[in-house]
Amino acid sequence: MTELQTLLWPGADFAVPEGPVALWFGFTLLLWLCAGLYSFSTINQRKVLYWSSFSLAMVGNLLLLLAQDVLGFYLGFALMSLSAYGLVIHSGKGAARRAGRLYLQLAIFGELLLFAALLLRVDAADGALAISDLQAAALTPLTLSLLLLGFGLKAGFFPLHIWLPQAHPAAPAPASAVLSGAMIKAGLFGLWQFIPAGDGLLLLWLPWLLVLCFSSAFFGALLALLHRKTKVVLAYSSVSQMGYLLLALVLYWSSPADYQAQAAWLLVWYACHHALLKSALFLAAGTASSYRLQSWHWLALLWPLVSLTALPLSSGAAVKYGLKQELGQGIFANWSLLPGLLTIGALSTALLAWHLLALLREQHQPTKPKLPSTASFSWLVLVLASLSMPWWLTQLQPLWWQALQPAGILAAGWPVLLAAGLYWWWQHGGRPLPASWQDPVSPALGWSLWLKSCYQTQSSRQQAWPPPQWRKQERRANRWLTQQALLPLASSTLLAVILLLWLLS
Amino acid sequence: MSGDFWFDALLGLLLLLLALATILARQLAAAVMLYVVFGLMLALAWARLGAADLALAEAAIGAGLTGALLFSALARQPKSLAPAQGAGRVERLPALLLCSAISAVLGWTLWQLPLQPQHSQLPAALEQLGSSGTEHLVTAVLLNFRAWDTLLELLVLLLALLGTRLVAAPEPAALQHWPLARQWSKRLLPLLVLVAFFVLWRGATAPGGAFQAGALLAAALVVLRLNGQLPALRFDFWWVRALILAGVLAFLLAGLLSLWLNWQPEQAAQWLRWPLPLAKGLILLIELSATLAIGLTLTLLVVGERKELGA
Amino acid sequence: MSLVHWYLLIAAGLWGIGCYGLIRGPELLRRIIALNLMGAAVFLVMVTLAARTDPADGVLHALVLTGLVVAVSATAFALALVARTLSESA
Amino acid sequence: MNFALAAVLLPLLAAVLALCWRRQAARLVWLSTLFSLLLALAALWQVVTFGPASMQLGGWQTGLAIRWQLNELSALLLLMTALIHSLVASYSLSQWRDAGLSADFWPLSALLQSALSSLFLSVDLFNWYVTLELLGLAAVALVLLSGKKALQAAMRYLLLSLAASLCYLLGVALLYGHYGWLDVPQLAVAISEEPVDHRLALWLITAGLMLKAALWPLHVWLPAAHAAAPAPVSALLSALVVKGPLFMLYMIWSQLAGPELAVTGSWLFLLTGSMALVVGGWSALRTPYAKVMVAYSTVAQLGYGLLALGLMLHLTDPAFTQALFIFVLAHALAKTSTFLAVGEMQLRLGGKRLSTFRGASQTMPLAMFAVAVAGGSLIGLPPSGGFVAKWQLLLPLWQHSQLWWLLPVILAGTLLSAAYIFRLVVLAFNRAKPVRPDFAPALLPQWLALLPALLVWMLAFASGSLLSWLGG
Repeated sequence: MTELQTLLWPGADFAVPEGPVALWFGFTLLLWLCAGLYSFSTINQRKVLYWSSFSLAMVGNLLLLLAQDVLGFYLGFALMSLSAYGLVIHSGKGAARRAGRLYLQLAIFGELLLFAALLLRVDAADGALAISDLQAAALTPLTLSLLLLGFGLKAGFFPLHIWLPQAHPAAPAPASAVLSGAMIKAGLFGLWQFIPAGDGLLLLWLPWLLVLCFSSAFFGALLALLHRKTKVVLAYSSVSQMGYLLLALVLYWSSPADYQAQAAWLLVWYACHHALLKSALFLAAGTASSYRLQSWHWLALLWPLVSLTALPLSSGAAVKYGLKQELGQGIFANWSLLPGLLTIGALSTALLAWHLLALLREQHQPTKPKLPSTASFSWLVLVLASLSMPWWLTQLQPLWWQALQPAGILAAGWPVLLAAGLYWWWQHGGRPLPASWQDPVSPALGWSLWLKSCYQTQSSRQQAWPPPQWRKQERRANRWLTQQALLPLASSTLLAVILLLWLLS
Repeated sequence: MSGDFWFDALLGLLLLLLALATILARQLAAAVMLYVVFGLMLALAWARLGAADLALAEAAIGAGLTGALLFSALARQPKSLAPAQGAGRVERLPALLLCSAISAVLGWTLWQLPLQPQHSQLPAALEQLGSSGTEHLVTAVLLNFRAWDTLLELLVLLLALLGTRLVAAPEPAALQHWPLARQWSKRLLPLLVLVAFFVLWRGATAPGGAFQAGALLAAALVVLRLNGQLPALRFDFWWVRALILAGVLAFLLAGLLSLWLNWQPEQAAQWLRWPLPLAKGLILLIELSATLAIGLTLTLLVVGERKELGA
Repeated sequence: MSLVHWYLLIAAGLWGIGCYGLIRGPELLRRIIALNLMGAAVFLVMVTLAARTDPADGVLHALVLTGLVVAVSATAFALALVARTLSESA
Repeated sequence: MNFALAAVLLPLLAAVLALCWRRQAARLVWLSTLFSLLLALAALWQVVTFGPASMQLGGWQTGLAIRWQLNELSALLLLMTALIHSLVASYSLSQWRDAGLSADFWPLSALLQSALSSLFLSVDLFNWYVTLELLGLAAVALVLLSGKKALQAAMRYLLLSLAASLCYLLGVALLYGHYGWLDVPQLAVAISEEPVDHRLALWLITAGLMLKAALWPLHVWLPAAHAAAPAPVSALLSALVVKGPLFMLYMIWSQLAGPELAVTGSWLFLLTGSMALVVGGWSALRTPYAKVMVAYSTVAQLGYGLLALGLMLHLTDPAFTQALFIFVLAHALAKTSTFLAVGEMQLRLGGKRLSTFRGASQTMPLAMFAVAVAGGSLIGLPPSGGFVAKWQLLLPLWQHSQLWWLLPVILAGTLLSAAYIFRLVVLAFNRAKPVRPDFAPALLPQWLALLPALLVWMLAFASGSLLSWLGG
């Protein structure tokens, strides 16, 4: 690819992806296309803003997946992050602007951290710019934490998720679909590509990351139960699922060398599975809030939920099974607590799914307009892709088949049934939650406002500096310099410069 | 000590003295007058240094035209001006020290210059003079060897006119038309125009050329206009514009013509390369149009009508 | 001391005087005259340098001629500008 | 070379025609800028494919004739000139009636383009003097287009620029007196063969050019002149006119200075560049007027050019040449965008103070976006053109490490530029009491103002080609 380097920036290199990355690229592209199709008939206002942001973000997202060098990756990542701002604020309402502000603040902050991290990585690799060359360089604590923070702010796992439950509900449904399906995955992709597996420092940090995975998984699911807006619930579900994805990544990092390829595949399968079902769910939620749900829509809505709860026959069952299997083989094999935690996680996910279903039923109004057929079509494509995942991904079939054994059915089935019972009891039998617990306001909005007040002062602080009498002198000096003494001063400076230089040289 | 030596010594000292007096004179009018005298003396010095062309040009352009411009600016100055005109007072002593230091450094550096130049473009220019289309070296340099400079210089002149029009300076105070002056200008002017074209024609072989001729022509036109013997000249008249642009246009057309004549498909084009048989004609054409353009432009610069512009 | 050296020194003196006029002013018109004096000094240097050979260097003479026209154009522009500035401030 | 020649002559012809045929002046000049953009592109293509070329005007031998050199650098600068001119011409055409721009703008700007293109091609000391004068007079006349309020600024600009030209001419006369050459490469050969004391000549030329390029401490005329001019003119002045003398400084110092003088020169450029960064940035931060702020930002940004020039002389590393000219390109594009957008906003919002821009993100989002995007390049945010230039400056500096004190200076300059850009952006995002536009903002001029800002961010994508062209 030497021509690219001379034509574009130094080190520029793009390649058609292969192996797991190709699948990643494939589902990302599918997501963007379906979201585009859905927006085509449903976005009616501020089209220029929407489509310019949409296409730029899409280009950025695809670019970062194709890039083989650091700069190309960073360009794509920055383009995607910053243009997504336009998607978040698209509606122009107060909530959207607040969410957009928070998103932009964190995105820029994340970009800065990421840029610093990438510079450090390139420096550690002696100036090599290809991503593959960075794998050999050892990590330092600073680089690792910068990478985790920079990419984590995009990936949105706990506790870096704070923008996510704000931005997703604010954006239009197809935009939320790509935000949750494709863009937050890009953060994970970055972590995967830029943190070399088997690094000594990383292995030391892995247990802590494991804690992060599970806290994210539980935190997301539990917080979701407190909210009553479907898109917020879905956003928290993404936080929770990002915990599992991070777990898959941690397992990839910790897996022995001969098992690494399989672990990488599992990570991508999980990402693909979640991307498809989550975007389908976001389209469903968006449809439910502004259109009439027809009867087949309910079927199309149910399948992603089934997949989310990892019931047998779904891709979710296969990847969850793979995760469990892998957990039993890596360095965490003798951590006896982990399978139990996974089961509790499944229970909480099932609770979330029931909660979501109840909310959707509650919100459904048969009087709204009919969904345009192109939008229905794109939604259907996503659902079908999710449904048929085990069929077109032949490598996934063994796992899928193992999950379909009686033991698997039992293991996957009882949390869902128990969750149904628990949810019914919580809603109808038990005591309702105190009102102050419902729909809690995120403290992040307050922090964002505070940050804004730091750089956008309207108070007396700005006027009080510099002190008034100093200001007067400054003005007098300016006036003297620019009005009266300019010509003599400038011409004598001209001569003085010549003279001085002659004397000094 | 020969007479020549004393003459040069005195002339040099006079130049310095006149310059100093120009700067220090209390009255601006005196300063302008002194500057005109300085210009004439400078022309004399240049004639002493073997630059007859330049002496002519300096007398016509440097002293004559600049003087006319300065006087007309003086006439336009409002009377009710505070002496300092809002300009900042400068500490005299540091400025004096700075300038004398600069002068000394410059003098010292000039003193170091070799009396026999290491290298000069003169031999090359003399060698090529035969194929330049003119016999006079200065004209050859101006209109052939470095014709691009001259074209750009005509553009500078044009720009000065455009800028002056934009400024819309106030009218000079109304002038009295003396009957005597009118008679004199009537008698003298045909002669002046004749001299101008003679200078132009002579430029092909001896000192003289478009700029000197243009300046003389401008002098004639200015005098006529000031005596009210010429109708107002306005940039808005199409023929005035055409004449002013004539120099540049003739240059460009000659250039394009020679581009076309010299065109060879596989070679890079040659800009401003006059084909040898046409060189003399082209140079004369350019000189003639340039003379008219320069004459008219300079006239407009001194006595151009400014009413049309508004503030 | 030769003719060339003498006139070169005169030119150096003229340059200094012109610079002083430019700095001191105080009137704008005088600053323009001072600029012209500086120009005269430069041209004098060039003419004197041209006189070092026999015959005099015609190339330099042509350059001076170009310079003269440029100088007079700029002076005309500056004078118009100054006249307008003064009439505005008066 | 043919394309380059046509790119110089076309605007010249357009200027003359526009003066004759004044009713069609705008369209004529606009078309000529578009065509000259194509011609400049073709010239660049020619250089990249067939290698550099040179032309003796009139076909005379070197020394007697004026020489034009077309290499990657001059072709790029030619392209930059044509590009900025076509952008500004399109902008002026699109809002000509509203802005009340005089018809005199068109021939003047065409002359400016022709003079600048000729300057970038030429390597002749005296021809440079004439083009410099042409440039200066055209610039002053263009400033005067805004009428009365520009008089003082234009007058000071003219007088100082004349003084600078005379310094330059005296330097050239001295050099000719020493060596008898006006052709720069030949003069370089002569100097290297027989070095004599040509310090004063070089300093005279340098000081004159520094004043013309508004490099600290000779920048004092710039803020008033650039702020007083109409917006399209300010864009041309800040983006292009100051770059001409900068290019000459580069040519003269890289070729004519001996090794010892180069070290002294490098110290001059390093010190003045540092001061320009800090002082210019500070003044930009303190001024209450929007256009003055942008003008001071030019003073500050030129500091980077000086630093690159100084480092190139000090460390003789070709990376700094690349940095210098990528900076020149990036600054030209970013400043065009800033001035056009700020001018457009001033026109519609009706005020020249910064406080006029309160809430502009609501009332004129496109123009404000242009300012912010171009500001990003001025700050040097990745992946803009400004970033590439700064990166190219910092990377070798980091490796050489003996001039470590420049790092905090550059950091301070970056922080200051971030501060003044954010000062404007923050005001624009203040939606509490937005200033309402006096009349409905037109979209086309705002898009045209945004275009160069987007281009400067594209520059990073083409940095590979730029580096290879400028490195050769």
